[in-house]
Amino acid sequence: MTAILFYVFAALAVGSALVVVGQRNPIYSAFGLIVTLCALSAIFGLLGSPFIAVLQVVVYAGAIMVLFLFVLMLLGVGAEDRKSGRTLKTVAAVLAAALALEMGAVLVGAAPAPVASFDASTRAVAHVLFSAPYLYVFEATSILILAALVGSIVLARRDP
Amino acid sequence: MSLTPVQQELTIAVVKVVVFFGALLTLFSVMTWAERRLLAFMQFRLGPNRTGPIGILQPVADGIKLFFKEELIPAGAHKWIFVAAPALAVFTAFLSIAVVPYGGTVTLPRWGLLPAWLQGREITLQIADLDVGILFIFAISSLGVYGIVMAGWAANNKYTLLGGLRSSAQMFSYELALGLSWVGVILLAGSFRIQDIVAAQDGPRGLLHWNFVQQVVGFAVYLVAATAEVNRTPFDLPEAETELVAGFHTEYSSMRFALLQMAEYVNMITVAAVGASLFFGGWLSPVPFLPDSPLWFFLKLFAGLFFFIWLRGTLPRLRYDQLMAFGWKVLVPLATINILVTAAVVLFGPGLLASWRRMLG
Amino acid sequence: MVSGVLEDRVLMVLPFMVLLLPLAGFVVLCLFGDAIRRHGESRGAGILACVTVLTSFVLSAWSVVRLLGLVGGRDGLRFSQPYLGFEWMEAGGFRVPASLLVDALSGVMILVVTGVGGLIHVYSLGYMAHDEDNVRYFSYLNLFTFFMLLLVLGGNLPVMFVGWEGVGLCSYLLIGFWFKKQSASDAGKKAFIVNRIGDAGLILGMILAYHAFGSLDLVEIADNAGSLAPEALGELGVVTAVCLLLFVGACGKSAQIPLHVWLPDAMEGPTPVSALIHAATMVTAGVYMVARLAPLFVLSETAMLVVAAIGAATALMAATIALVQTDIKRVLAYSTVSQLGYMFLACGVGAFGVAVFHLFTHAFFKALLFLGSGSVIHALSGEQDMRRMGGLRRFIPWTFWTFLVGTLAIAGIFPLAGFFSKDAILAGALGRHGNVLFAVGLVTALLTAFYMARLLFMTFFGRYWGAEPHVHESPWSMLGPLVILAVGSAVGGFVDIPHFVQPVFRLPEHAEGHHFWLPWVASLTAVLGIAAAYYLYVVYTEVPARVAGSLGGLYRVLVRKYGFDDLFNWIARRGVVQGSRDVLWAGLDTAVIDAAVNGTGTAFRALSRGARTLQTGLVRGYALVMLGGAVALVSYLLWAR
Amino acid sequence: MSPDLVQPALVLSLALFAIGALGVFLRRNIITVFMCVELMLNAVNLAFIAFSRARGTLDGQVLVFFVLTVAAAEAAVGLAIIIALQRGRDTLDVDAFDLLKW
Repeated sequence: MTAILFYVFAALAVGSALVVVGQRNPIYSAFGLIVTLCALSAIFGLLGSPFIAVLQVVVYAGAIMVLFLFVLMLLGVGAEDRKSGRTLKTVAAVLAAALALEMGAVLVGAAPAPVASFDASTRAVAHVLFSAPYLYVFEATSILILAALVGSIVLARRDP
Repeated sequence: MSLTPVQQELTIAVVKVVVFFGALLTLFSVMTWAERRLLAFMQFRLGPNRTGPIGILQPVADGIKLFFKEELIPAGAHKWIFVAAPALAVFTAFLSIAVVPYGGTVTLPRWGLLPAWLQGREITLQIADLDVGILFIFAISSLGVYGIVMAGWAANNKYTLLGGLRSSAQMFSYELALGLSWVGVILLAGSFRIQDIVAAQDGPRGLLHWNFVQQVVGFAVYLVAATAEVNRTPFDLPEAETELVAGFHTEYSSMRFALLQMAEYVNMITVAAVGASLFFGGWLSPVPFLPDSPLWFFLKLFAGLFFFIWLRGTLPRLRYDQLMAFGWKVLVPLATINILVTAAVVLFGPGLLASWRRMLG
Repeated sequence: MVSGVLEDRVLMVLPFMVLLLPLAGFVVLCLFGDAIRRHGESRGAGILACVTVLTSFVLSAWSVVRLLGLVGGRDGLRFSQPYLGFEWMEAGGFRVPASLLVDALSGVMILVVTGVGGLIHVYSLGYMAHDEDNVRYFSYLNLFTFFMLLLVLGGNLPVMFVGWEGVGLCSYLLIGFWFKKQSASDAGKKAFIVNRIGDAGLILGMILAYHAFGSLDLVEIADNAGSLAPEALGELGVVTAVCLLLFVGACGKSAQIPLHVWLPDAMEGPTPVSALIHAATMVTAGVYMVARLAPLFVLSETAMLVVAAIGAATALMAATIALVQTDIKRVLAYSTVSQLGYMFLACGVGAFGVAVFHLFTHAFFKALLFLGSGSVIHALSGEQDMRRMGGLRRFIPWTFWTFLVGTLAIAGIFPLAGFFSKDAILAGALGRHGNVLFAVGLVTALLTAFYMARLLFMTFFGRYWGAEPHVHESPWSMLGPLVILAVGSAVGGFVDIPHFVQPVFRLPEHAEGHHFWLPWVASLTAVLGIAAAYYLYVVYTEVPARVAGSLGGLYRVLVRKYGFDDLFNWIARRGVVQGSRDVLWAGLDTAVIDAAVNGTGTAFRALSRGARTLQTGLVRGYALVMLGGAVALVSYLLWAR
Repeated sequence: MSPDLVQPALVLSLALFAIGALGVFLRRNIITVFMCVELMLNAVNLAFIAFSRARGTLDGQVLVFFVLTVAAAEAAVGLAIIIALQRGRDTLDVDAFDLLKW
């Protein structure tokens, strides 16, 4: 059951990722990406990480992609009118394929045999997140977000 | 008839889904009628009162009418998205209400009519009891904006696009306040599970333990943000008739229009149900001498829905810049301060209380 | 916790109330100051400030009573460590709990701070009544009281340090209270900067102390002090370093050589501020700290000697400068510096209890003298030059009589407070270090009596030289505190402070050598000083000018205050500014650094001319290179595996 | 849930990563390029989650949390920059931005 769901969502993710890359209209790309993200969220859930799964939807699908769509609509972006150069495309495709193969060589078999029991409940994740090494990083992210907030307001202001 | 445990679970789930969504659809259609009637009364009119006794069959008539209307897709529209948008809106709306509990756990009676495996079985009055329930609602409701944005964009029309833009900005902004307003409640309960949150509000003094007492700021923020989140007056700018014709659903007709409407009402029901669970103790009884029961939950739910209708009958619409300023400069800081205070109380409260107790003998 | 802690629930809470009342006052005045002023209720603001501090005094007294009621713990140590319930800082093994420490020493200190502070608040009601900004004034005063209480109540060095910095801040704010006056704001900055130097020492001392003792808790430091490894002691041991660094901090706050220069300038602030901060409380923080860490200081002979020597030198130097000052408040300021030196002298010879005793009595009579001088200044509508006073005895009798009590007290006339504490210090110094310290102390006592009497005679006797026609006695809100302080100055010496605080220092109460002749010699010295002043400033008033003329060189040195200000100015101008310009800028920056930078730049420009062709500006081209790089890197890693 | 999904998840992760990387070169619209970068980030997240599942430790989850945070900040700033670029250049073609300053 879980495996079937996994492959369904994996196919969905890959398909919509191809839509992201293949569509010339950025709005379609954005919708494709949203589907990918939701599918990935489901996969996270299937891999036993409910908290991250929900967070993925909230942050990525719920916030970041809304921002993307908002900007796309605000700027009234249409479809691309020029194609990318053939050489670039070819080289990029070859390199991407090479990278994928190499990563496959690294990753496949790299993962240790999975442990039997796995607890990634919110409480467990929170315990790791709010203790020694990560706590300071967590605090630092608040500064990062503040900086991003201020920065984006300053950058997007009409009168600099 | 013997079923494997998995099949049993599945059967129960299907029955729950069917019953619950049947009830929800009924509630939705009654809501459309109730809203029109109540608004009419507030404005010294009568409202729909011809179809059936006191007009109660009006939703049926509306449904039939919408069903038989022509489905129009504008020539310049992005067809697939235009079609998918209402479905997505309804889908997210239904999905999020699935984790709201409307009662605690009940034990089925040992009636002879029931299959043996059902007798004495404990059933949770909730479709899905998620560990991250409230986060799930948050996640799904944040997806809800896509239905509107897609609808607004796909119609390829200035007014719908503006409606979609407005709603994305509005929902995006108020979602923050909405989520933050929950945090206080979550801190108090120490869990994302809505069952736990409701249970945390139980106590010997009835409604005094409910969160709207301790979390009065959070509740106020929730009330405002939730109203904005479901695009209800006074925050119904995405569909402001005087400015945007009908906003994002200008180009929709027939059943797709009905679906968008349904999404809006179901969202409203969700928000009221979540409010009832988080701030008004869900199915808990307000007074100690009456038993807890799902009836209380529905009573609170109806009160919440009435409140939304009442708001619509009372308040004028906000201006767009006022809306954004209010969301970011009032609600978000207020909710943040609420979190800080709540967290401080949760963290230091017991210690301080203990030391005071110790000091006072 | 330590076994000496005795449970007293009331005592676990009272100190926080003592602390929080003035803070609450500050918060209210700070938040609603504008509103209060708009409604013309500034008098109410002052009364609020007074009430908070006086209530705080009552609670302090209650705390001390509870403290006395504690059944004696280990070694007769009685203390309580109220804990606010959370850690202020925690990093690894380093923890700083938000805790206080109430024992005999801090008990005495909070009584002085809230008692004298309360009186000065009341006095300020009258003194600042006509200032339009007095809400701000009272809010600062309340804030100061809070920080001072935090300083003396802090249960560990960091908490104490918060108070320490806080009082420094308030001192700065209050010296520069009339910030529209250039000299006032300059004086504020000077005080702040000089204090920073001392604070740097204090911080370093704290760090080193943590290194040495593994704790910053005051009680634990005292506990651990006895069990240190022998190599930590000795002339160049870590204890000496800790003590000397901490003493640098004390020097800054308590205006000891060479960091004393800010205190006389601090007289630009309102007179009650001078009385509260720069006479009775804040400047004694250094003495308090040294006394607080007495178990540490006694371990280092060197540090003790330095403390005693600096104290003695400061006492003598400041007293000589006070001889020639003509500004009434500056005389008192130098007198304060001198008396603080006295206290350090007492610390340095191991008589910590006596130092605290002198601190206690000094708080009374110096506050009295400052407030009296404030009353004089008030009477003359702002005149501070003693040469324009004289004969005021007839116009402002209440001020005169209380001032007289204060003068006699500081001069050390029996049975006023100063007699006892000063006598005890001299007794402590006697027989130590070849009696040099004793001699310095005695000479200083003589000079003290002389310049205080000079102040008294120039101000209240003889002919009136001033221009103000309407010399008026101050209102009762000012005279009341004067009278109370006068009573305190008169009888304060009978309180046996040394004995009371002795357990805190963990020293054996060594029997002071009772020299029957010492009180007589001390009294005689005081009388001699007063008599000389009477002779010079009442009987033969033309003599001082002649003396100044004949001792021209010495006189000029004194008037220039031994050139400390000039020295610091010279260091700033010559050392910092000129050195930076001539050596660092012209020599180092331009010739070495700039040259290197420019050379690098030139070299790279030549290089870049070649590399520029790669720079297409097309982002995706760069990304492609990155991707290629990633592929290459992973290939290499795979190959290397 | 099911531990035998770790290996397929890793494969999915690298597939998505490669697709995202490819998209960066195929697409000209700067926002789409940005979205492709987000896709790559998500592929990495998936790898984190898969490894977290495999090793039974939660550090991977926490890292994903941080990636999400950084992505949010990055999106906010990046989109603000894009808006500013659009104002200045009136186009969103990546190749139009080939100067460091104008």
